[in-house]
Amino acid sequence: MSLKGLRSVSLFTAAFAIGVFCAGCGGKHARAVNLVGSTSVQPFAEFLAEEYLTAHPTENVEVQGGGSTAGLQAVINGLADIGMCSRSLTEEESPKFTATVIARDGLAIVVNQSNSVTTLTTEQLRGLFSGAIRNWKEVGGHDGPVRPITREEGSGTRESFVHLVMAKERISKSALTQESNGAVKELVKGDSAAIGYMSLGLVGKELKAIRVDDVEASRENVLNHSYKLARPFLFVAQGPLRPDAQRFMDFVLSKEGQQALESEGLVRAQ
Amino acid sequence: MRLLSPAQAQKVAVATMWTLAAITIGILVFIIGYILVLGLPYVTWSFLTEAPRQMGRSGGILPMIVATVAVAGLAVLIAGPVGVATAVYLTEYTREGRLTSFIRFGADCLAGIPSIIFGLFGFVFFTITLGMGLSVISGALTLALMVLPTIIRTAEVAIRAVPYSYREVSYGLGTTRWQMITKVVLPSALPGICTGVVLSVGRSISETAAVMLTAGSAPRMPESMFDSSRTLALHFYILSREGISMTNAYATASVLIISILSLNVIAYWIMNRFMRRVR
Amino acid sequence: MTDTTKQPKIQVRDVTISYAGKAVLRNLSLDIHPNERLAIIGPANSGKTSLLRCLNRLNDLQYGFSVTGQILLDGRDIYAPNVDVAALRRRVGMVYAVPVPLPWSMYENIVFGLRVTGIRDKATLDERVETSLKSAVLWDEIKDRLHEPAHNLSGGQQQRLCLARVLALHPDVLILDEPCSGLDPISTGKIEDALAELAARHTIILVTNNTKQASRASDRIAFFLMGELVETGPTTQIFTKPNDPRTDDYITGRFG
Amino acid sequence: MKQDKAIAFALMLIALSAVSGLALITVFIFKEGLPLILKSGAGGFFFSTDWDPKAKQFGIFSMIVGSLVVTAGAMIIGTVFGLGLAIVLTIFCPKALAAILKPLIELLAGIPSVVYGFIGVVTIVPFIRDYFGGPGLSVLATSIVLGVMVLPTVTSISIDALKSVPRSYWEGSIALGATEWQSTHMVMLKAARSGIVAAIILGMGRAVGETMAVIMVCGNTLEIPSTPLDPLRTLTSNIALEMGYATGEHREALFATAVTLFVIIMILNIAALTIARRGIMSNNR
Repeated sequence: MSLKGLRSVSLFTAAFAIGVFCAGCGGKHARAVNLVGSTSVQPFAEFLAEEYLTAHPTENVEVQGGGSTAGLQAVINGLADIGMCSRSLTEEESPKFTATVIARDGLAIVVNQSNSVTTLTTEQLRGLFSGAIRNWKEVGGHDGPVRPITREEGSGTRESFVHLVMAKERISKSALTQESNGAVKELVKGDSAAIGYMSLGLVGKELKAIRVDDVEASRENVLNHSYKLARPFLFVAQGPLRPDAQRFMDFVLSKEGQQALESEGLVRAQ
Repeated sequence: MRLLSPAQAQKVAVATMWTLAAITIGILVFIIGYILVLGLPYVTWSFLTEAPRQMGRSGGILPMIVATVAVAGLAVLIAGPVGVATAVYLTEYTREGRLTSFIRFGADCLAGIPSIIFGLFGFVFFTITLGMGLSVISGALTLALMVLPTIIRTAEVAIRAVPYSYREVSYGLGTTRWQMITKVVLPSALPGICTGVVLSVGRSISETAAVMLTAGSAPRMPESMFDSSRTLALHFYILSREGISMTNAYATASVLIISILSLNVIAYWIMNRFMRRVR
Repeated sequence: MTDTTKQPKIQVRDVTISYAGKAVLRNLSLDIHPNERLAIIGPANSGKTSLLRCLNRLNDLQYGFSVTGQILLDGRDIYAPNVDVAALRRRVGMVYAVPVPLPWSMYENIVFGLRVTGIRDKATLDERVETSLKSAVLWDEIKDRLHEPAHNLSGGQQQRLCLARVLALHPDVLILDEPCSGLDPISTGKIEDALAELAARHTIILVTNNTKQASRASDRIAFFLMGELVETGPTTQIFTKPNDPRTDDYITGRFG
Repeated sequence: MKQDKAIAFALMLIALSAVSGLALITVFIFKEGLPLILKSGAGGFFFSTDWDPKAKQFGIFSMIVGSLVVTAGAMIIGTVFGLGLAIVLTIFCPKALAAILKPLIELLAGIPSVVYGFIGVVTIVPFIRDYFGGPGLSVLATSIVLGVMVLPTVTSISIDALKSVPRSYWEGSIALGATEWQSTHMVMLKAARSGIVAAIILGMGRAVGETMAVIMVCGNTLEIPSTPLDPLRTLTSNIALEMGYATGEHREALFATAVTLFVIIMILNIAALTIARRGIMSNNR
């Protein structure tokens, strides 16, 4: 008579097993156009996707972070249709992918509003971030310690900065490491000793962008290539895109898409 | 050696203890007040029922609410039956021995493991090895494992609180052990079990590190268990850290805090009723 | 016993009961006849309750319990491996020293055992509730509030509810473990009245510390002392001229 | 009977899921992390302060030190306040007030760690930067945030320990003419000692393992902090900070960091369980 009880136990066990099994094999269902990669590109891609989906409600686009390198990896593994990359591809990488520049982003060097320094050379920047220059006095500022703020290892912004500024030098071990543009901004805003780097579009009025090698960090100067600290934002794929992914890509490169990106502070691809 | 007389020491000590307690309560009130004062004015109906726009700078948090409910709900739905079954086994089917202490040891250790390790495990096991991807189900299974010890512990306490005489009576009336458990013991222990479940929901909702690595962060409405999603806690983290919108960050945190507050109140209320009934 | 018409309801043969290797009842043999009211008396720790809890195998739950010898119910060994213990417990209904109503309504308490056996029909359940409550002399007191929590009843009423709960299952044998130990004289009287009526249909085994109750509510008495059966005999004989002086000492209150 | 055995067996299998979960976690974390530890060797991994994934240098010594330092700081704060609160709630405070305060403390445990971290960033960090100097993100800030976070753990387990002391101890001590405070620290705290130690160790486990709050307030530098105002990086923040991007050996190194964390946690867990068990035994005696 406890057969009923037994049945409910076995039913439960079976249901659980089936659940786990389904969960195991359910990974590959018909899915959206998948973008994976740089957290710097991510917000812009999300914004583009949003614009795109409002205009084309039947389409489906999904954006994930993970970092530039992870994005490339995801493309290789077929987990992503498009990889988002916030740096130039390395010599090793570039033959494997087809990369499309969707926009360019200036890398602004930011300090606290109260900091009197207005211009720095690339060498001075390198010194400030490597720990060779420890006092603002040495670069014409106030007498006080320098606190460089960097991004986390693997971030596209960091990799671009290292590539464009640091050459072979290492970023100082005592540099504060923050995991987002917003966090860097918050720190520099409150700390007169701080120096950091971030996307030009995100600087805002609360921080001071430094002139680098006597060129102002502005959108025009990025567009005309006179401001050297700039990086491409890439959409990366392998082989031909799926039709729906291609449609999204076309939108991004269209006038509408480019204007949307400019409204968010980026510099158009051409 | 004696600076103060015992009576003076008593006064000083009591005053110190009360100060410490007051500061602690002050911190709690400050944290909750801070978030609610800055966030609550922005929690509007449309904020709760709209999708975010411009990465969350405007719009609402509906997809995050759905994702949070889905991940936390599914986690408890999985951990609940497993946890209760474990508690039933420990209390009704075995005598204290090597096996029970082994199982308890496992649960206690599991309870102490930090969420980041659960996250890493969920990431390699559910997301990659089992191929579930960054998804609601990966997140839910990871959280299920995380809250399992809480459910086992509370269910065990609740089941043990059911008087032994109930079991004798049930046996005396000709029930099998299983009938006795399902018809007498579990119904009587239900409020206690519910308390554990409610607290586990609260813990799942506030978890960030483990969810970030397993459920992903796509700020979209999850349409199936295999979609990536962004929970409220993670949304708050991203909004505030990326400096996208502080008002929306505070509003999101307010929603989180209020949910957790209500869950705690519910758990406390159920527990009180339970205690009164069991006496 | 060769005479099948007069086969005892329960035969206890050379039974020794021990907990954790310590014997609490030794080499007991005792026959219990159909429809008789047997009272088991004796001081504390004499093994009365242990025997009772063997009769419906409730002792199985006890860690370290063991029993040797045989207990036959209608000629069948209740400890045989293929015995359905749950069915046995329905046939041998037990009432405990402390009334334990389950935390439900009075009605639910009574139909619980029936529901478990798969009886769902409302009319049948209602009918069983009524007859069993009547047998337990409780029907008139609670018939209008059957769906109130059983905990609302007084102690005496709770105990009769527990009796009714057992009766609803139509047991052959009723075993009662000091059912009136916590009750006032009026409630006790009501339970004794109920038992007198029930003897027509059931075999009743009553463990009691109260010799007066034993004299009122039994046909035959078994006197246990320190894990041994001292003697059995018809109630009147035990109370007037017991064979063993120890029985006499106990009944007249010289010890225990 | 046969069905009962089948149910018992099924339940046993389910009951083993917690243990299997633990085993699975152990296996996967070690499988991913151990190879790199073996390759780098103890000297190159545990005792090197050189963490530079690009250059394939994976030394986590500064993070081990960082984790231990902030845990110690957190425990000082968490123990002082948590124990104080536990004493107030069990001994000095009227029952009605305790009935309100205890759930409030439990609420403190329910607040998401990201909220703690955030509040730390917007209040404690600027305060330290403005009044004590340094970047604000520091050992001190992290210890304070973690201290508040472990407080509910320390409090509620200490309350249980204090409550399990037989009432007669307290009454006996008062009857001998001791003041309430003397009875508290000479009798109650001594009798509840092992439970309180277990509470502190479990609190340590939480502090060592906390991630999201720490990542926001610790500064994540790669140097060993030399003053309380210096920033630092913990084992957990190292994992969470870089996991999103890591591939290959870098990822293995992060898992190896997790292995280190896991071992520390397990040692703390087992210590707490053993001490708590011993405490229960001595109280029962």
